[in-house]
Amino acid sequence: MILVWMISILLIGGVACWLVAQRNQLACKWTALVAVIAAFLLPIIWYIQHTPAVGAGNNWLIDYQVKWIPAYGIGFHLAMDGLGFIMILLTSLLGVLAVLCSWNEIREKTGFFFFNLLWTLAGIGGVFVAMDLFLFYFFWEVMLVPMYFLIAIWGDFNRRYAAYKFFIFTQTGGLLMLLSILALYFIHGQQHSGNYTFDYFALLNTTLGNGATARWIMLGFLIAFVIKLPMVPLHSWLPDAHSEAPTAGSLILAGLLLKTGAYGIIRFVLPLFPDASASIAWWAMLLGVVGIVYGALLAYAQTDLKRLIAYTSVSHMGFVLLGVFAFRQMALQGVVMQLLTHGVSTGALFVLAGMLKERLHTRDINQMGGLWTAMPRMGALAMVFVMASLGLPMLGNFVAEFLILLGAFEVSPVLAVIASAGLVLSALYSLRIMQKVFYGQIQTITAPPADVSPREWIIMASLTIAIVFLGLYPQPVFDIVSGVVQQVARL
Amino acid sequence: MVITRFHPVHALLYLAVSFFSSSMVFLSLGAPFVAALEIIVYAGAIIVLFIFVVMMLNLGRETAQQEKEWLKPKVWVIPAALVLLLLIEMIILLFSEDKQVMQIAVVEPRKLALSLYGEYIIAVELTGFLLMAGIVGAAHIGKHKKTELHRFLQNGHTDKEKTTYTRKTETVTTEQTAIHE
Amino acid sequence: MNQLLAYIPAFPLLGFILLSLFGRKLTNPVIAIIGAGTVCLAAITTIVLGVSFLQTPPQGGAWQQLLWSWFRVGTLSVDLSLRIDALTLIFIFIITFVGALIHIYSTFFMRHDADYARFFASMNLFVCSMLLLVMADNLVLLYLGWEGVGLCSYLLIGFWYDVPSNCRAANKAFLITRIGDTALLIGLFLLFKELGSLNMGTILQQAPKHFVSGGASITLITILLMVGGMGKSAQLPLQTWLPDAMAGPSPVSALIHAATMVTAGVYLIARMNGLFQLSPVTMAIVAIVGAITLFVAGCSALAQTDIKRILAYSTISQIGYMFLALGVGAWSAAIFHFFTHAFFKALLFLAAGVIIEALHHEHNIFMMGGLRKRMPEVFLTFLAGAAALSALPLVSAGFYSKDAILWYSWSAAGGNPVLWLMALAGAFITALYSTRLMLVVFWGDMRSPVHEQPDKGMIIPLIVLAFFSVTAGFIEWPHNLFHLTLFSDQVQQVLPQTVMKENEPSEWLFQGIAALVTLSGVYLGYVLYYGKSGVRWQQSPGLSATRDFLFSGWKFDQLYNYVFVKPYLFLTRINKGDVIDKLYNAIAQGSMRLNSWFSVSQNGSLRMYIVGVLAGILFIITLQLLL
Amino acid sequence: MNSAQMVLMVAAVLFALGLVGVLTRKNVIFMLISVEIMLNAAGMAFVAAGAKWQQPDGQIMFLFILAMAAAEVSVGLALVLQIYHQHKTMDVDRLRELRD
Repeated sequence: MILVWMISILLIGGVACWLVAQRNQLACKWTALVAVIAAFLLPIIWYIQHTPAVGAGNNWLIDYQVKWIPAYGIGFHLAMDGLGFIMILLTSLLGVLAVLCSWNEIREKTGFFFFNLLWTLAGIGGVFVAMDLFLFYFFWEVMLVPMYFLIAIWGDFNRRYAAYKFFIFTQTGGLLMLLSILALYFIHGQQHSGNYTFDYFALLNTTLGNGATARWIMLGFLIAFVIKLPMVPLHSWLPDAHSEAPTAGSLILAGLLLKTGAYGIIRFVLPLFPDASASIAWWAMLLGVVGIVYGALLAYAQTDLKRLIAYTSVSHMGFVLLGVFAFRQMALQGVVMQLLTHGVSTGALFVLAGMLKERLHTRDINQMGGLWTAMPRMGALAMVFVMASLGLPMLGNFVAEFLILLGAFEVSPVLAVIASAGLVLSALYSLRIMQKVFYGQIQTITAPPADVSPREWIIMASLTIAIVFLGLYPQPVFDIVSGVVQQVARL
Repeated sequence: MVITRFHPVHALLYLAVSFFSSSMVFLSLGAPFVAALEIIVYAGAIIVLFIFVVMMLNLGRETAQQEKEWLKPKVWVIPAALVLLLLIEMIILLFSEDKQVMQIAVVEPRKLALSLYGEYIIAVELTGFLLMAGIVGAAHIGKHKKTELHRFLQNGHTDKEKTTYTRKTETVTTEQTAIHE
Repeated sequence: MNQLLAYIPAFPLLGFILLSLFGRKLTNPVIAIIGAGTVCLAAITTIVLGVSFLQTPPQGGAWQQLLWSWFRVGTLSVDLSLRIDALTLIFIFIITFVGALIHIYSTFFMRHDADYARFFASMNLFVCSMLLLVMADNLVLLYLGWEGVGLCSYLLIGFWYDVPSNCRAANKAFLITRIGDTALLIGLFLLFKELGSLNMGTILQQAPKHFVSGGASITLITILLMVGGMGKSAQLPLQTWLPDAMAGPSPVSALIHAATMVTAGVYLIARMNGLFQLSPVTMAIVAIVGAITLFVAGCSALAQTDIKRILAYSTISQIGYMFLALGVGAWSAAIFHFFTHAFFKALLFLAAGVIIEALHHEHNIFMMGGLRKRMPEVFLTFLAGAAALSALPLVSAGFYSKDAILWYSWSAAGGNPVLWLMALAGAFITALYSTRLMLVVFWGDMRSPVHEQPDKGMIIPLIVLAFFSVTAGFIEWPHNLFHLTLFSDQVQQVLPQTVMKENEPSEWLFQGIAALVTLSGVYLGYVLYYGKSGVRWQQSPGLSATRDFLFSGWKFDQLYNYVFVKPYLFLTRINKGDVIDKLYNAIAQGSMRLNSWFSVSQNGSLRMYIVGVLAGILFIITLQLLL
Repeated sequence: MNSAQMVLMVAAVLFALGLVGVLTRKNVIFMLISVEIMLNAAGMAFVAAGAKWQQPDGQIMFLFILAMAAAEVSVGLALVLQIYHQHKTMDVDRLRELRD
């Protein structure tokens, strides 16, 4: 029930924001903040109440099911396990931060903005807990459309192009997934004598083997998810969408939307098609490694700060792909960790980029420089996240990447070694951020920009604490997801 | 003859002739009700409607002159050839069918009405809607559009429009009654 | 005693946290107390621990303390747990003790700097990471410290970030060491794959059973670990970052780039001795790398004019000696050289820092001169350091450690006359450039005025370090002179004893030769530089070209620039717009083009439409007729 | 050759003539008139077919076509009026707003 509450709080909150904004802009912001904080507190309170069960890594902590359209076997089935819980937690945390960081940035159509923001969040939350494929697809679309508006309305100069690209890419994937869902639905129905259903747990029993059918259906799911992830030949929507989106949009895109792809692979592709996905595992890992290196190369070349960070996402998500298809417990734990830490660290970098843009009105790193003098606090914060992004131990990303590489190394040493070389490249682009933005002579002619404000402090401090905590004491996360990971790794 | 006239009124007269003759064809096919309707609606209402418009727009001699200029062989040869081709093909198609002798039977208006309000009731109602939409649409289009006008076209307004509007509705209503008889 | 372990890194960490959070609000004295005080506390703790370690050696030769479990996934279990044995103790003693002295020194050295707090925060973080590095009981934690010191090194080299060259140096240092780090990381993966554990104790225990001595996998592992060490310790071919790293403040050079961080590679190899011993090939490579590095870097030091770059190259060269010692299996000699080197090189850097500050940031030694009279304390301490560096017989600490290495490089089981000759040549060069440095800086005419005399607070650490530079060698004497082996007794609890060749030649002979070579180096330097300033280099074109070649560090930078940097930049530049993105854009543009073709037909001409429809009908009917 | 076929042929000819009219004339009114002819032709074809099968459906269809034609003419002529008032021309080629 708590899941329904959480999602509906966000949905209702979104509508409320829109309505309230007609009267009062400030009240609208507060409404949004209250809604996301409520949505954040709900899972935390629930966690405090059920700590032992969660910590033990039990499967399926919450299972909520009502009939929706029984004629077609569609149910309103929400369920949460350790993985889902972690992702929900990340969603709600970043949700709060997204509202906070768009507090001053959005000046027009505030109500509609927060409506879209909250609906996207609700969609993402739904994606992480929907256990009915039809419902999953529904939430998948719910998160896309508002995101499209976020980019297309509040984006930067080139926003139309970016929004179209984002939408076309993800929608293509979504439609392929819909086709696959339907194919699976009919195959399952035929196998089980007319018992047509979209329910995830029922579909798990579908026997597909490793035939051509299974492979095609699997590819339909996989393509949808790797576009979201994104995997390298399909990544090109990401830099545009990220760099054009408003700060909150980038935060959600990097922190959450990309995670839905990885989540989908772990939740659907691997359990539903174990044999078929094992047969393409090597290729997927290869593409992951290509992504790591290619993303890093491109990131180094960029001069647009947000674009640079966007390409680092491509690189980091390559690790996810590598880890998922290694089929090792260690690597999968690393993947979950990577989802969390990448969400936090890259999200933080985007927030920083947003703050810089708010102050300097540019994203071009060649026009920045020497900002440490003016903003030492922001410089220090940036240093933390830049270091996180290049995988410095003590910060969360290291644990994740270490485990992924360690797991992948057992499967394919060559790929793991190339991926490790990506770490050197990651140092290259990460240091470039510091060097170009914060080091050197200060370049602004006008008055130096102001340092971090209290509101920004709250955002950055919570992210910093999160990343340090994940870096030094990641064990709770591993415990929580251990059940899921063991199941998947056993396949 | 209809399509080659330069003067609109001439064309309309020829059109009326054409309608009358097709009405006769209907009669010979055993469809007296339809033949009657043909005369009443087509030759009556629709042509009257055209004539109203022609009169309202004051289309006369200069229009005919204009038409003469427009209707050059090089304009009509290619379409005519194409259409001729189509005609030939249609006729070939017609004659390629089986040639059974047809019984001409008179279909009474009664039978017509029965099936019209029996199995085709929904279609009749839909037609009603269509006519309704036609009326509303014509009324709306014929209205004064001072505010909605495109900014380039605003010069084209004259006082005439008011009158046009009223007459327009009138004509449509007459036509409606004609149909529903 | 176990419980004290965590305090050693915790004190500097506390300092770091306090300074980084509240640093901007605190006044300079408070910052100095926090910054230096925490390290001093750590040093005191270390000494307390050390004394009790010597008095009551723990069971199994090590103390361990488990802080918390870092992560346990599947078969991998990594704990945050600390471990102290004799080897670690030596390292943490140097780190905290020398570190504390350098911190005290820097409270005065940096007093005019606006970013006082940031400096001490970084320094404290460095000390903490370095302590974690040497106290780690598993390789992942070691890697944490390893990267942590890299980060701090980066932060401190780029401390004066408004000068672009400093930032470039910082980036270079981080990147080149990162290459080594990645090799190390891959080595860890391989180790885990083979042994299923990353705990050092387990690894060392199981390695002999699991690996065949000289086998391919162990060789690969050790080579990877060695490359990791080479990156951090600035050995050929990853040495180019260290001279540039001198862009940081002098205390940083003293602490990070002379005494502690750069010897992390030595620590790693010494710590993993069990693995390295299983692979004679790697051992030979380590020795050869060390020998070549010490020679190459020594030659480069000869040609430098920047006082800190001379010291930097000399550091590379001295670490080369340590590698050589490790490679030939003279474990304790390597650690002993690290021990003495930490004192005298820190001393030299600090003294250089004093001189540079006194002369208005003048780095060129040929713009100095005649400082003997103006700064007598600095002169005396520098003399002690330089003597130790050039290993003057009997009176300097450097002699004892370097002599041991020279001796082992011939006579240890892995030794070789060629290695010995290289080392000897290195000793000669070392003596030569030390003399050159002393003579040019302290004798001759005064070319720059002394702008201010150093503080007492800066002189005291110098004196303490000078004292140790002279006396630190006395705890371990060559076997033939005086049997006192306090140092190796302790070290050999952890490290294996050096295996000697049979029928070794007389040690006396080697000591004699070494002493002679050193003295002749000093003499040559005296002849070349006393009373004159090294203008003579420019007179002969051949010599001048050689000098330029050496000055640029054997053109390694240029080489790398052409082989790696330029192609990389080229690659990234041409692909800036992302080829794949172009592909998609091409698809998009293709459909736009198609659209525009079709939209020609969408021209609003009604008749065209009808003709289109007509043509379609005709087409279909014709088709039906024909088929 | 029977009468139904004859009628169908007449219908085809009428249709073709209407089409030629639509294609060749530039004046909107003439085009509308031509459309009427085409509609009439179509209706005639329906009636012929209905007569052939001796069913009333053909005539019913004609009725519907009739109604449709009436609606079309009324709307079409209203549009013609508007166009004439706004553009002062009846030339379809000059009314192209979608041009390129």
